[in-house]
Amino acid sequence: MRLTVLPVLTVVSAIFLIWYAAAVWLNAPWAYDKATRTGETLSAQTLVADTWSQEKPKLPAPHQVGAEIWKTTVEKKITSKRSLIFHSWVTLSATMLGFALGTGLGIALAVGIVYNRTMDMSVMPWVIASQTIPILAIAPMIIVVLNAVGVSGLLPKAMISMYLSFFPVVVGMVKGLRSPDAMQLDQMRTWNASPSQTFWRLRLPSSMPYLFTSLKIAMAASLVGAIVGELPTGAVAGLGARLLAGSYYGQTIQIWSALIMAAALAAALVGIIGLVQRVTLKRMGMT
Amino acid sequence: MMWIVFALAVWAVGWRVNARLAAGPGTRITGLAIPVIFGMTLIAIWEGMVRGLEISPVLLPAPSMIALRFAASTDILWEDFVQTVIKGALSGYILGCGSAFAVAILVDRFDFLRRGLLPVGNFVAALPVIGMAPILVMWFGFDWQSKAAVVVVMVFFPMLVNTVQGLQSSSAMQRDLMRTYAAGYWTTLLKLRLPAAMPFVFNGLKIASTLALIGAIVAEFFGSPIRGMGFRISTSVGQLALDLVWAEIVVAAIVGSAFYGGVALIERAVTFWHPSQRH
Amino acid sequence: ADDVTLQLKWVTQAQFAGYYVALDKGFYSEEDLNVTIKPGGPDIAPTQVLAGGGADVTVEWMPAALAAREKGLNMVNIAQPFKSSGMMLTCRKDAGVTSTADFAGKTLGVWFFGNEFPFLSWMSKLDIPTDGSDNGVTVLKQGFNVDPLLQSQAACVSTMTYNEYWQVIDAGLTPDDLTVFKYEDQGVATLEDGLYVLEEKLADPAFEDKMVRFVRASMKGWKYAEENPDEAAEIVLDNDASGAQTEKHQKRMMGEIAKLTAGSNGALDPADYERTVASLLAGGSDPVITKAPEGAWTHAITDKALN
Amino acid sequence: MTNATVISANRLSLTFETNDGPVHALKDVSLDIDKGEFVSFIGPSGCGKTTFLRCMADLEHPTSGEITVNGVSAEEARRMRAYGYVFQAAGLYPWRTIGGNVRLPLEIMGYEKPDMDARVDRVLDLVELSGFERKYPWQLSGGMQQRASIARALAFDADILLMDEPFGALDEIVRDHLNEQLLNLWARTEKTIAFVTHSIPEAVYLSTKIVVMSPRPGRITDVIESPLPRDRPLDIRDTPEFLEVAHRVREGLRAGHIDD
Amino acid sequence: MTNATVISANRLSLTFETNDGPVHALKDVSLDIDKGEFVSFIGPSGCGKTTFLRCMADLEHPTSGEITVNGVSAEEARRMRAYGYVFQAAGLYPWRTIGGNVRLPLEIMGYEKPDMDARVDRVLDLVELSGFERKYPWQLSGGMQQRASIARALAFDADILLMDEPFGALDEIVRDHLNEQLLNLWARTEKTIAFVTHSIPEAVYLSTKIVVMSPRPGRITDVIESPLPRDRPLDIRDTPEFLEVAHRVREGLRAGHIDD
Ligand SMILES: Nc1ncnc2c1ncn2[C@@H]1O[C@H](COP(=O)(O)OP(=O)(O)OP(=O)(O)O)[C@@H](O)[C@H]1O
Ligand SMILES: Nc1ncnc2c1ncn2[C@@H]1O[C@H](COP(=O)(O)OP(=O)(O)OP(=O)(O)O)[C@@H](O)[C@H]1O
Ligand SMILES: Cc1ncc(C[n+]2csc(CCO)c2C)c(N)n1
Ligand SMILES: [Mg+2]
Ligand SMILES: [Mg+2]
Repeated sequence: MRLTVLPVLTVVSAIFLIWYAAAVWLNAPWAYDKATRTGETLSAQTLVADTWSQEKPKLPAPHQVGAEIWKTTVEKKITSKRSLIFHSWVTLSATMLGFALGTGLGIALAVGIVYNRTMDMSVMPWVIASQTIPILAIAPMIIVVLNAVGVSGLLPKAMISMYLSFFPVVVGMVKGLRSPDAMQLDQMRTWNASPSQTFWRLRLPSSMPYLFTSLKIAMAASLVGAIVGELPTGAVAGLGARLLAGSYYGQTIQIWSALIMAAALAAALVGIIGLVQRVTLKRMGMT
Repeated sequence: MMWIVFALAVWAVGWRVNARLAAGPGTRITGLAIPVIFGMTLIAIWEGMVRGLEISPVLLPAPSMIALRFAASTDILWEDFVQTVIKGALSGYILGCGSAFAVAILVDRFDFLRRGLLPVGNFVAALPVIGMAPILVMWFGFDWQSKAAVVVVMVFFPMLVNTVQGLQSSSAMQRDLMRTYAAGYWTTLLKLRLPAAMPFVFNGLKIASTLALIGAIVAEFFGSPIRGMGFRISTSVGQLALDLVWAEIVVAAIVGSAFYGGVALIERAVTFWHPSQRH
Repeated sequence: ADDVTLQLKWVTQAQFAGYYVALDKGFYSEEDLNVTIKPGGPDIAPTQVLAGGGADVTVEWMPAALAAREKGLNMVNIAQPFKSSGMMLTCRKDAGVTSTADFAGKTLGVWFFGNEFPFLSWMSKLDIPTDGSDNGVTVLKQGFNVDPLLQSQAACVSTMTYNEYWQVIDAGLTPDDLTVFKYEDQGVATLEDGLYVLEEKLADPAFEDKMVRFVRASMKGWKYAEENPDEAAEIVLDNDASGAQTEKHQKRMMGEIAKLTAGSNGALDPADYERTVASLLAGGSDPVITKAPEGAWTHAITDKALN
Repeated sequence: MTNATVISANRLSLTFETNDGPVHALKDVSLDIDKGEFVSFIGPSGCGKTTFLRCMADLEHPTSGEITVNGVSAEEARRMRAYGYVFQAAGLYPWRTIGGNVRLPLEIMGYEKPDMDARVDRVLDLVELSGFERKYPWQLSGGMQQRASIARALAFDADILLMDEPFGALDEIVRDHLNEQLLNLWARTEKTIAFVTHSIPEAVYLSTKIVVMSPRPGRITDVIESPLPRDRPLDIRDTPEFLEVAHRVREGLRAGHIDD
Repeated sequence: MTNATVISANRLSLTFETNDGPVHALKDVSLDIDKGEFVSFIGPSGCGKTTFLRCMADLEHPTSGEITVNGVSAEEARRMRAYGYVFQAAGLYPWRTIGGNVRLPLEIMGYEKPDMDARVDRVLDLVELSGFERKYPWQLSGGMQQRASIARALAFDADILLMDEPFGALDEIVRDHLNEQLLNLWARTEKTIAFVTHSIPEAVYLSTKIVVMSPRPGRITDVIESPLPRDRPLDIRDTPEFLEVAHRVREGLRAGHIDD
């Protein structure tokens, strides 16, 4: 544990240093711009002070973002529409549902592809093609169409989330389910194991390292999907809505705080998967 | 009703033909024919359903309509393709995958960095594109540079995770062998760990290849010059020119699949030895 | 009560105060209506939502509605609460723009997604090509905000009198630093925020009756909002689920919106309609609409609602 | 003991296509194995012993020729779970303990839980691995892994045992012990056993029939019916009959090598 | 021939911690190996032979005790590329051809291209794999893979050869041939060789010193200095001296097993 703390702290401090420097660099033009129009001249000190405290900076300084996050998490009731925790919860619920659906679909497709030759040869190229469709373009259509058949609320968002997250699972699982070596498969043949037995006792366990790597990517994708899905549902609530609302009004501080929150959420979710991975693989005697 | 029956019939026939083909000996031709037939049946069903259920073309145009628009707009489609794919996606893909690969090697080399950078890196890479895109557009301007930046951010994480995992995937005995040769870090990397990592690296490259295209297109929603696939799609949705929207989507699907297929071909050549390539 | 779903063109803000006031003050329930208001956003095409059956009635700008009508989606204007246009092009003086003659060679930020039509017809009227050539202008698809102007990436950006313009001011630029071109003043104003429904549905007397009541209650809401702008802004804030709007901005917006709705009782002025159509038809080589539409508006609803 | 033919190969050939030309792993191989026989295969490495065994187990499809097992095709026999197969490499599943690995085929074949436990205990005891049930494969030495894989093949009741160099990684003492155990098992159960080995004494000691093979292309050069009685104490290995058979096998092997 | 000590182990112990308790793989093992010696290790499976070899090669770190190689620590010796190691399993890299696998250590140690090619040819010929350079590992039989891995360890000039059951998967004829070749090589180059085997005749035929080990905990029970001359034709195996030594080894082994 202590082996991690020091390096992480070092890297984080390095990032903060760069961040503050970048804030000065990126926000200086606007400070000069303002100064020229008001006819002032800027000393180095006032320049730095200004670049770290602009209302709509190009890059807000870390403490500005920190203060905004503090204000919108700790100082607000979690039921308030201005509470980031409330919005995170909205996004999280769509993310989790989408992730569950996506993982399910991904594994189902992978099993189909590995076990059915027709599916293997016909489906995979189209699964790939499906991922090249820009989701933001069809998200509104999905929402409109689902709405027309009476599906609304959490599910449409989760569907978009699922659409983004099933793909890494398919790719990883197809590879993973095919990773047992020839001898292991031959063994199963000599015992005349049924396809389902081969699946549960050989292919699935062998695919675990691949599965977890894919799940981590899928989880991140699923969060992106949930956020994308919030846009065409009217962006009423959720981190996506906050990002967008921040965007309309050039509220960079608000954008960044929503961004950091989203990243923290993703990191926490990915971290949980990592934990499950470690426990599972350890119990399986791998690593 | 006729059209729906037609669609179902096409589906049944298409699947039957494919099952027959797949059961036979696999040649290069069946390998190509099967997905094509599958796609054709999908398209036929789509056409049938749109006509049969009389779906409004401003919601979902029929494939025939999309094809007509495609043929009529090749110049626009080409212009958008160059802007989005060549300038935005490709340069971002190369930059993003390249830097992720380099960082993965660095991270893998210095344990300190691995412990410090990987957790933080996971965090940074989890920043959602939708949020990053407006910021990157603000920083890098409206043209393709900001799109490439979005692509870099998007492909970095999957590539990094896969490469790092791959670099750790050689077996204990394979590593011991290198130890007995007193092979240095670089030699072990070059002769053992990189080759052993290749299946994972290609996994990353394949996932990144689809992400790159999406990233470049999505970034155009947040400000762009007046060309590019994302620009055309968002503008055309506003004009209810759904046929053009789908023509762009078709381009995206073709380009994306070709890109993916290309990477998969290289993968087959490079990792021919891996059991998953020998099934 | 009868269900009505209203699709807004944009996010919850004072631009749509009348509807939120009518909802909050019970004007809709007085008419025995159960109204759901769906906020819009940058990724929502109200026309498409209407076509998909996601809404009964939508707030839309007339150019987009007429363009959709040409595509075969029969949208009909049933009421027009906004009398004047709030659209402007806001330019920086230090970028060298003080009159329309200075546009040549400049970069201009424009909204697309169905909102580009007024700009295109204006440019065609000025005879300025939009292809980025030397004597023309370079057009950018502007994102959601005024950053390109603040970052000097564009010489001008599109703004609304009630919204983006004030963001420029809030960011620290003064009116003296800016040149603004109001579409109204340039003679290329097109009708904004009207209420549109599908022609087919209107044929149903029950639906027509519902719309009559809806328009009546909505106009009552608008008049209430004009008279009580601060209260209206509060109501809008209460209805904003994203929690991102500020009181200061919404109150100011309500004040500006009141100026645009002031001259309208809800009924479409045919003269405004003709002006809009003329402007759109004049779009040079690539006009927005190719022939004058028929049946794109009706007084049937407002006649019943307002008398 | 009936004399029914259990495995019958008829002009079997198998060619692998590789990146630099075809490899004739088996060419025109014909052989009959009767019920209750113990047949050893011996020959230089690469002569096709493994390939032949794999053909019997329906793990490889002959390019030409025919193979029947119990009168039906190799595939049908496999479906009827007629074989226990011990692979040349141990091939244990790393995520299962030793006990779990041995239990695996029993789970697949649907044995009852108490029966399963009893069998696992019995076979682990047989190969002297009691006490290692709960270890993982990578915690065992190479020889112990190999013994675990033998236990796995013996755990269920297959009529035919196919064993590919099962005792290669074992020391002489354990090997002698397991040789005896295997003979006991064979005598008791009347299994039919096909057994690949590199050790001439082992082949002679165990078998009723010794098949000598030679490579490129892989083929059978000699089939020696053993004159030794079925009852074989360990010291039979010092009798002249034994040495006589061993000599003949060695000659056959040598011929194959010179041929090369 | 000098008598300098090349490998010296002093009260070496190694304990593995596993999920169910510690395993004492080596306990208080002391042994000296002189330059030019050929030392065989023999003992029941799991007695720590591989572990001991791995300690010499600095692949495993003893829990206590000391090991020096050429007067320096095992690690330094490894860095000086003092060893060639043949693993118990072949462990070829699947993405390299057989030729490529054998060439690997030569590339790493920076041999010249023509020298490299010559060496690859020579050692592949030595293990009778000429003609298989361009095949991939999965296209070879188990024994052929093992021979390729022997070739890989012989390709470069290490003073110390550590071989972990290199001939386990080979038939008697090839084995005899490789035994002879190995003895030739040893006589010619004065290498020091540590050799794990399960075959008593092989150990006696090859070695100047035979180390008998026994398990749980892994320890040395007997060290037998061979009275046989260094020059050893194959038929030395029929001399009484040979049989005498073999007998002693067998007794030592048996004792270890009973002990168990
Ligand atoms: N998958 C394969 N692809 C190509 N060639 C193969 C394949 N498997 C085996 N061979 C070749 O077939 C021949 C026979 O191999 P086989 O494994 O049957 O030998 P073997 O008699 O079992 O040898 P050993 O005693 O070394 O295990 C060899 O020359 C080998 O190179
Ligand atoms: N990585 C490990 N973790 C735990 N225990 C181990 C590990 N490696 C070896 N052992 C244990 O150490 C003991 C000695 O193992 P080693 O591999 O040295 O035996 P060996 O003498 O080489 O046997 P064989 O002749 O079967 O190869 C065994 O009991 C084994 O279970
Ligand atoms: C992608 C995008 N499309 C359109 C508009 C313009 N727009 C539509 S309604 C409205 C009124 C609100 O302020 C405005 C400005 C925008 N800003 N961004
Ligand atoms: Mg074999
Ligand atoms: Mg060992």
